[in-house]
Amino acid sequence: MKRFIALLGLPAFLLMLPFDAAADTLNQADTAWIMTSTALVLFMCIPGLALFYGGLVRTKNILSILMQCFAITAVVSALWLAFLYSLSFSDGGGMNAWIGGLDKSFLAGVTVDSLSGTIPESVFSMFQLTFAIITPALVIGGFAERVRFSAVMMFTVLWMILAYAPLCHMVWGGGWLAEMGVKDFAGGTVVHINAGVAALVAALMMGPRRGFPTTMMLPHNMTMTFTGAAMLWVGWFGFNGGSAVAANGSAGMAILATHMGAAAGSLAWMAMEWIRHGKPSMLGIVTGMVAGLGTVTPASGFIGPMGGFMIGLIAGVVCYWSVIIIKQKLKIDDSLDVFPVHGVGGIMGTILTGVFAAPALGGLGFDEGITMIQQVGIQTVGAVVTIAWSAVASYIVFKLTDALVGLRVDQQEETEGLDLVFHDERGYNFDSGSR
Amino acid sequence: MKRFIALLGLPAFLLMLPFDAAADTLNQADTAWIMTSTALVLFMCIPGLALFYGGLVRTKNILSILMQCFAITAVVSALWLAFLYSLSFSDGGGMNAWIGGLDKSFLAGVTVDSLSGTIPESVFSMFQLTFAIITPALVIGGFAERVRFSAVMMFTVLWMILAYAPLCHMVWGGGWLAEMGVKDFAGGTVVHINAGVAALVAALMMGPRRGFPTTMMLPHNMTMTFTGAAMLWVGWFGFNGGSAVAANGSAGMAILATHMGAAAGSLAWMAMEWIRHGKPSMLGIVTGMVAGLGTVTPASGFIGPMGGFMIGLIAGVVCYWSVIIIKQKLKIDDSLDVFPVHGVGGIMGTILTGVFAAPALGGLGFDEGITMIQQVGIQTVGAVVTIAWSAVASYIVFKLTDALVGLRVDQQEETEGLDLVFHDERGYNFDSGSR
Amino acid sequence: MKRFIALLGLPAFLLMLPFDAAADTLNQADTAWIMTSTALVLFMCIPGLALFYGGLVRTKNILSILMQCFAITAVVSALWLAFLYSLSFSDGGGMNAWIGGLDKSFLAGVTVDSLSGTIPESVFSMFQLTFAIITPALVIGGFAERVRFSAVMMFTVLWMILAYAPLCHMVWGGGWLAEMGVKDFAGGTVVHINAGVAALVAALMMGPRRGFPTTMMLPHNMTMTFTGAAMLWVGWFGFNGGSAVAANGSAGMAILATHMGAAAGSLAWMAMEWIRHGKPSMLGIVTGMVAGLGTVTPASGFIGPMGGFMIGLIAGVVCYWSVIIIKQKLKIDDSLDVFPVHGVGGIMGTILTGVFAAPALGGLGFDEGITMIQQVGIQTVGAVVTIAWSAVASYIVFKLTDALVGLRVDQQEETEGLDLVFHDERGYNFDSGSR
Amino acid sequence: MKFLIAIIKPFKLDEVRQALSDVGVTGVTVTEVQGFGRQKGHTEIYRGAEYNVDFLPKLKIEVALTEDLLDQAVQAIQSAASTGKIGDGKIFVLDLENAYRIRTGESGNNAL
Amino acid sequence: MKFLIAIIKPFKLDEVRQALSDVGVTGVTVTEVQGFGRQKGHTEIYRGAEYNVDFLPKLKIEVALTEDLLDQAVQAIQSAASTGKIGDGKIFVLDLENAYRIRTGESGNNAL
Amino acid sequence: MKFLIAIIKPFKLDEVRQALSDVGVTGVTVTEVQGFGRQKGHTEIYRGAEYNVDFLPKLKIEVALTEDLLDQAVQAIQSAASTGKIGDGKIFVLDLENAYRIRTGESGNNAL
Ligand SMILES: Nc1ncnc2c1ncn2[C@@H]1O[C@H](COP(=O)(O)OP(=O)(O)O)[C@@H](O)[C@H]1O
Ligand SMILES: Nc1ncnc2c1ncn2[C@@H]1O[C@H](COP(=O)(O)OP(=O)(O)O)[C@@H](O)[C@H]1O
Ligand SMILES: Nc1ncnc2c1ncn2[C@@H]1O[C@H](COP(=O)(O)OP(=O)(O)O)[C@@H](O)[C@H]1O
Repeated sequence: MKRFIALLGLPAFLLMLPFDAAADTLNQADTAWIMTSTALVLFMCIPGLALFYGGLVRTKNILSILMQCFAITAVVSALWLAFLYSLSFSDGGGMNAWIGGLDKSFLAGVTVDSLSGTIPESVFSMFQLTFAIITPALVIGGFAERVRFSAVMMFTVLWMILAYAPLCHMVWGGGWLAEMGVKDFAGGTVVHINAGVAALVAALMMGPRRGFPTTMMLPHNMTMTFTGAAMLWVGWFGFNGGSAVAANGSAGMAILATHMGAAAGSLAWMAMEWIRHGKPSMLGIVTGMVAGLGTVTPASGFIGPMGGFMIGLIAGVVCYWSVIIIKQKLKIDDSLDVFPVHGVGGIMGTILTGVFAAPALGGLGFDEGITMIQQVGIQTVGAVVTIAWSAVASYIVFKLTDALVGLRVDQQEETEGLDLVFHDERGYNFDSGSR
Repeated sequence: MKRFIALLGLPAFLLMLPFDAAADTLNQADTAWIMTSTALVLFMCIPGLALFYGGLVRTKNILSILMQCFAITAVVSALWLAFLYSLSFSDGGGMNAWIGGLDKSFLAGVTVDSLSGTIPESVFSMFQLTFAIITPALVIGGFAERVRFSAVMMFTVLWMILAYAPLCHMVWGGGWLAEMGVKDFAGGTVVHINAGVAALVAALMMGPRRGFPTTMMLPHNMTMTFTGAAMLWVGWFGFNGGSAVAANGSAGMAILATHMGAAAGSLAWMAMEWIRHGKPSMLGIVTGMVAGLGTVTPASGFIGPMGGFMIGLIAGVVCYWSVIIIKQKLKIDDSLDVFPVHGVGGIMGTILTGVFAAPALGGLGFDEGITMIQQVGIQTVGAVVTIAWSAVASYIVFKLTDALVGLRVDQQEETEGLDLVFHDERGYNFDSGSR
Repeated sequence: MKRFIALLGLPAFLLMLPFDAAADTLNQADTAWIMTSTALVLFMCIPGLALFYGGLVRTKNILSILMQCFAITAVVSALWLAFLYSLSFSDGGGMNAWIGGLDKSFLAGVTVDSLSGTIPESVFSMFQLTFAIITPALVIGGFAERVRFSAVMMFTVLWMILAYAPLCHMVWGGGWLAEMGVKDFAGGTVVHINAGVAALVAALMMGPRRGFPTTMMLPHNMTMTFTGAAMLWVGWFGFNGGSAVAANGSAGMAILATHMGAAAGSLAWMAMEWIRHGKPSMLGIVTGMVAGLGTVTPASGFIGPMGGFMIGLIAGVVCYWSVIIIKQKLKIDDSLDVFPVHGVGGIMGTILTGVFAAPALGGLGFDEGITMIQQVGIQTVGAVVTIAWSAVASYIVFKLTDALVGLRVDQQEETEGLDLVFHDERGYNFDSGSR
Repeated sequence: MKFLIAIIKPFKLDEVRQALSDVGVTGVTVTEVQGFGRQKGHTEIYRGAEYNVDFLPKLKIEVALTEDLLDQAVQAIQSAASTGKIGDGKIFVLDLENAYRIRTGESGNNAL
Repeated sequence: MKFLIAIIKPFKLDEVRQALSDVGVTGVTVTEVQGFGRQKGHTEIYRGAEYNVDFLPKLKIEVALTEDLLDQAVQAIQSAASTGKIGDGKIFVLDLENAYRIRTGESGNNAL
Repeated sequence: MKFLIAIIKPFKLDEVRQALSDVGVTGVTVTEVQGFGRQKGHTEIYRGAEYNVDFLPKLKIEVALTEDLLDQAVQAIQSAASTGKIGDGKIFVLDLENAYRIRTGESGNNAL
């Protein structure tokens, strides 16, 4: 949920529509906080996620990751300006249950004075854009080290239209999932399940990296991954805290619950490794953190700090096993484990939102007349619909992309590395100093 | 323009003077946002710009770049405290058209209660300081890999007095360019043209690096450059958004337009490389982003998102060609391309501000009674004056510096690298782990 | 001092207690700023401090530093949730002079509506948590490159209970030091002296690294240290500026004074090296910055910008000599110089707060009826008590830890490096790209 | 005894090591090197300029072995490292006068 | 003249250099290498998976010296580099036909 | 055939490669090494302490060539790498018994 619902006691989906903002007045403090949150969420993607992912690939592919994150940022911004914001957040007329309209194409009507709730619509649109940026960027982890650069560009355009915009509208833009009462505070469905499923579909369609699973493909720079991970943790305060779209107790509590989810996810994964391998690893603890954060995201505005902590613990344990099952058991080469971490985390989090929102568990409660069981049911529908929609849309997108520009590099290109093949550059020239 | 002009309907330059603040009352939301923006702009310089530049030099000179950015931060802060804030923003009496006075030396009168507009003067002064810091730091790209460290220190002191303070006062401190109606929201003239021209003057006076242009001088660490670039993008939200000096629709729109400028600059440069070289590079896309950002800066508070996007596209294409002309054609070794990116971008942006401010192009309009043609004329005067002033001031500063401490290293020092020669340190000791 | 005292004219310690918040109303701007500050302070620890410290160790131990900082973040968060917040900030009943109670265990009563002063208690608690996180993380510099990972975990739990919570309560939670009038705006005692002394105790108890002082142990990555240092500078705006717990002139002035302290510390250390070694180093200037920041911290909310600058100058010179005395003269292997920088800086800063708060020196003045001499006396008591408490508590903690899990690695493990020994990982696999 | 220096394509390391171990060679030492030869390098883009980078990352494998293993070892490297494309590398054979195992002080064939 | 190639454990470098200089060797050249041999490597964890990394960081020391120094030099390395544990490394001795000092053009023993 | 090992100052690489190619040598292999010799290293500052770092970054160039090219090649390296300052480096000449081209299996002079 992107707007603070307690304010007027109206159903959440009504409050989410920017065009209902006529009666609102500007709240400068909310504005200041959402501008800050916008910076934090952009920071999560570039450099945050880019570094987190980048450190995990081999040296020869490092720039491909950074470049893809950066180019996605630029391309999604252009699409947002052109029609994506409109498709996501404007009134879709007869199609409104599924998708918005084109009235706000080229951000028509987004003026210096127009408001969305208590904040300028420019700020609302910009804040939402940062979510639209990071979602396809999450997906690239699924096909890392073997994808063609032009395929990533093509995928981004098609997928934002077919997968992101509809789901975003359904959940946050006043579509049917919102009407049905699905609670997704900051992106369990739209962002995490959506990205996780797309990555899994891509991994299955493209096949494993050459040498997988026998060849070791160790992270080339764990310090880079650490840096990105830490940026993700901090930036997530804007991701979840900003999703209150206000600077108030709701935002504050979302940050606190989010933080506890991250801490608990880290500790749970660390414990799993300590028990099973005898040693905890750096990659393990940061992966647990991401699992905790992804999982707590849909719930973050509806729960208390203990709820956040419990969700984080569950996330750390379940995502740990999910990685092992997907990669070691099923031998699916979702290169950077996007599905087991974000997909599984998003699914769990969306459903657990229905549990930990219960006042008995420190949560903020359910809508009038809804029981925990009912809410869990609604949440499950939300998760299942998102999985199905994302799977189908992603399949279509990758098929189209493969037909149009080709998805995967050939063997020799894969051996040489994507940096030289697609960008004529290498990440590091440390020895250049001697020349 | 550093203060929000629509508020009282007064000419911008009046509102920019901190001493007119008598009647204002504290706005805490504005204060929160400008403190945040201050952090973001400092973050742009250290570590942002330092990493962006640092990744581009050879290993043996990496610390020289980081050290120069850091030392500039410290030195400019001390100067600001001593007299630079006063020269830039206090009343210059008879000289007020050109330069401020010394009344506010040692930040006299900047107390816990004094206001500048709606924010504490401490916050205003600190925010402005971050702009004063990043400007000379931009210049060092022009003479990278061959300058003496003491020369950088000397240059910083002299140049801040002769180039930065007067231009800042003329444009933002109530000087004659402000009175004439030059619109520079966040630093097209004071920061970007000023820095770009100084870098060009330095490059011409010091001559090319040894081996230029035949020897390859590849960036030693593109991941560092990426990280810095991403920090610049995010930090620029504070640079331009903070220049509204308020948390409101003006700030929000500035951020949105800025973001679109960055995205468009990235895409334009990427397209140029894809067409001309067959492949887009990481360095290309981030350079396009910086070009877009530098160019949109003066306009950012006067335009809409489409205006920002158009400016970014123009910036990406023109700066791409500018780099090629300056470096490959004219063989001027402006090491990190400061002039073709920031100088050319700043000039274009300052002039295009007069164009895209037009309501017909989604802009916020001109002052009462001013036409687009007139505004373009005024803007051109602003750009030309800045170029001329900066060129002359920089020439004097570098001549003086050369005479006093020597600008350039000798051949053997250049071969050995500035890190060992001036700092007795090396950037990396990866193998030290084995010992 | 963590809450803005001028507001009601009440003694500071009363205002610091969250349970006195009944009459307060929510200030959204303050809330926005403290949420921002919270992000900034967490950012100081991960990635900031982790990178700053990490760059200074040898390659084989880099992950141990990053991992320790990260795990400390998670563990302290869990403790905070469980009882540490309560021990630090709730009413301790009969023990209230020394320690808080357990009423707020599991953040009981921290609801979406509960306030602490003008901000949600969730935000207050979260902001304070970031201070609790960074303090033990500072300590690890004292025993870097030779400590067992399980010992760090054990130390964190015990030390937070025995050292951090009591001191935090005494100074900020309404304990006797607060009542006595000790002024510590943002952590000279609780954070810096406390961490510095603990590091010294650890270094003495564990003995030097193998090869110290004859073997060179050069920083493996100065660019990482630079990046962390710059993040610390920027993040400190949240550390000190946030400690006003308001978005107002007090916060603004704290930031300005803090910034000047950092600049002056940098310049002072640079000058010392330039004079004594003939060259200034990168490591030197950033160390001076940290010294300046640590020292100005307790004073930052009570002084003016000139006061900040003077404190920074003193810090740069004194900490420079402290490092030499501790490490070269006394041959104590406080690996990353935590005591001479943070400990000595914290002691100086705590005492100098009593000096530079004087209106004659640009400060904000003393409490009614207190002279400078008296305040210096009170401050000295505060510093001495903190040193003593921390030394005793740390000694007990390390003795216990040694008995329970062992503090130090054996010779062969030290040679191999902590990354492989405790985490089965290496920081860099640059050559993995070729495979 | 012989001292064998092979320059190979980096991604062939595992196969070469396996092949050597199959013929009875237990120890090898590997170094990252840059090769210049017939195989041409690549182009790098730098802000509108194009540079030719003509070194290529290769691995150098050094093996000390007894004379009787020489032919099989050469053969093993040859077939494991070959892709049939230019730049596959070289094998150089030098004479080795003596060898010592540091741990034990053994010398000659026993030290290998 | 002889050309001596020693593979040692990295942390022994300073001791070996000292020992060599004590017997009169003034110049050495050192390279970071990866060693495969009897000494086993280590395990690395990667998200629930465990990998065996079987190369070990070693240093290669190359020394050109006159024949009369050979035995002492071998002896010096031997004792300075030894820890008695597996993986201490090897010393290989090759014949060196000639040597030149680039700066002066001197050749033979004078060039060392 | 001969196997030539040259230690040079890193910034001389391009000149040396050019000179070798001028005399007909087409392939070389280059390694980054650390040299210890007469040339002294540098000082590093670390928080008030000064350390002497006595290794220097050098490049090692390895060339396999036919006997008839030996003198010219030595000559070429000598003059291209020389600055006349201490630390210019060395050239070592070893005998090369055989060489193989991996791609084709050719051996002897044809393999170079
Ligand atoms: N004469 C030589 N001396 C030393 N190394 C050589 C020589 N010739 C080739 N090499 C090494 O072998 C590698 C492969 O040689 P190249 O000529 O590219 O292909 P090929 O081995 O297929 O003929 C080179 O990159 C270089 O490292
Ligand atoms: N036959 C060989 N040829 C080249 N290098 C070798 C050979 N055998 C061992 N080495 C090198 O020596 C190192 C130590 O050898 P290893 O078998 O582990 O222990 P030890 O020397 O104690 O027998 C290896 O890591 C490898 O670098
Ligand atoms: N005896 C030797 N064996 C192996 N390498 C040597 C030897 N002597 C010198 N070197 C290498 O040659 C480099 C230059 O030698 P140095 O004594 O500094 O100067 P010069 O070659 O001018 O006498 C050294 O850094 C080292 O790498």
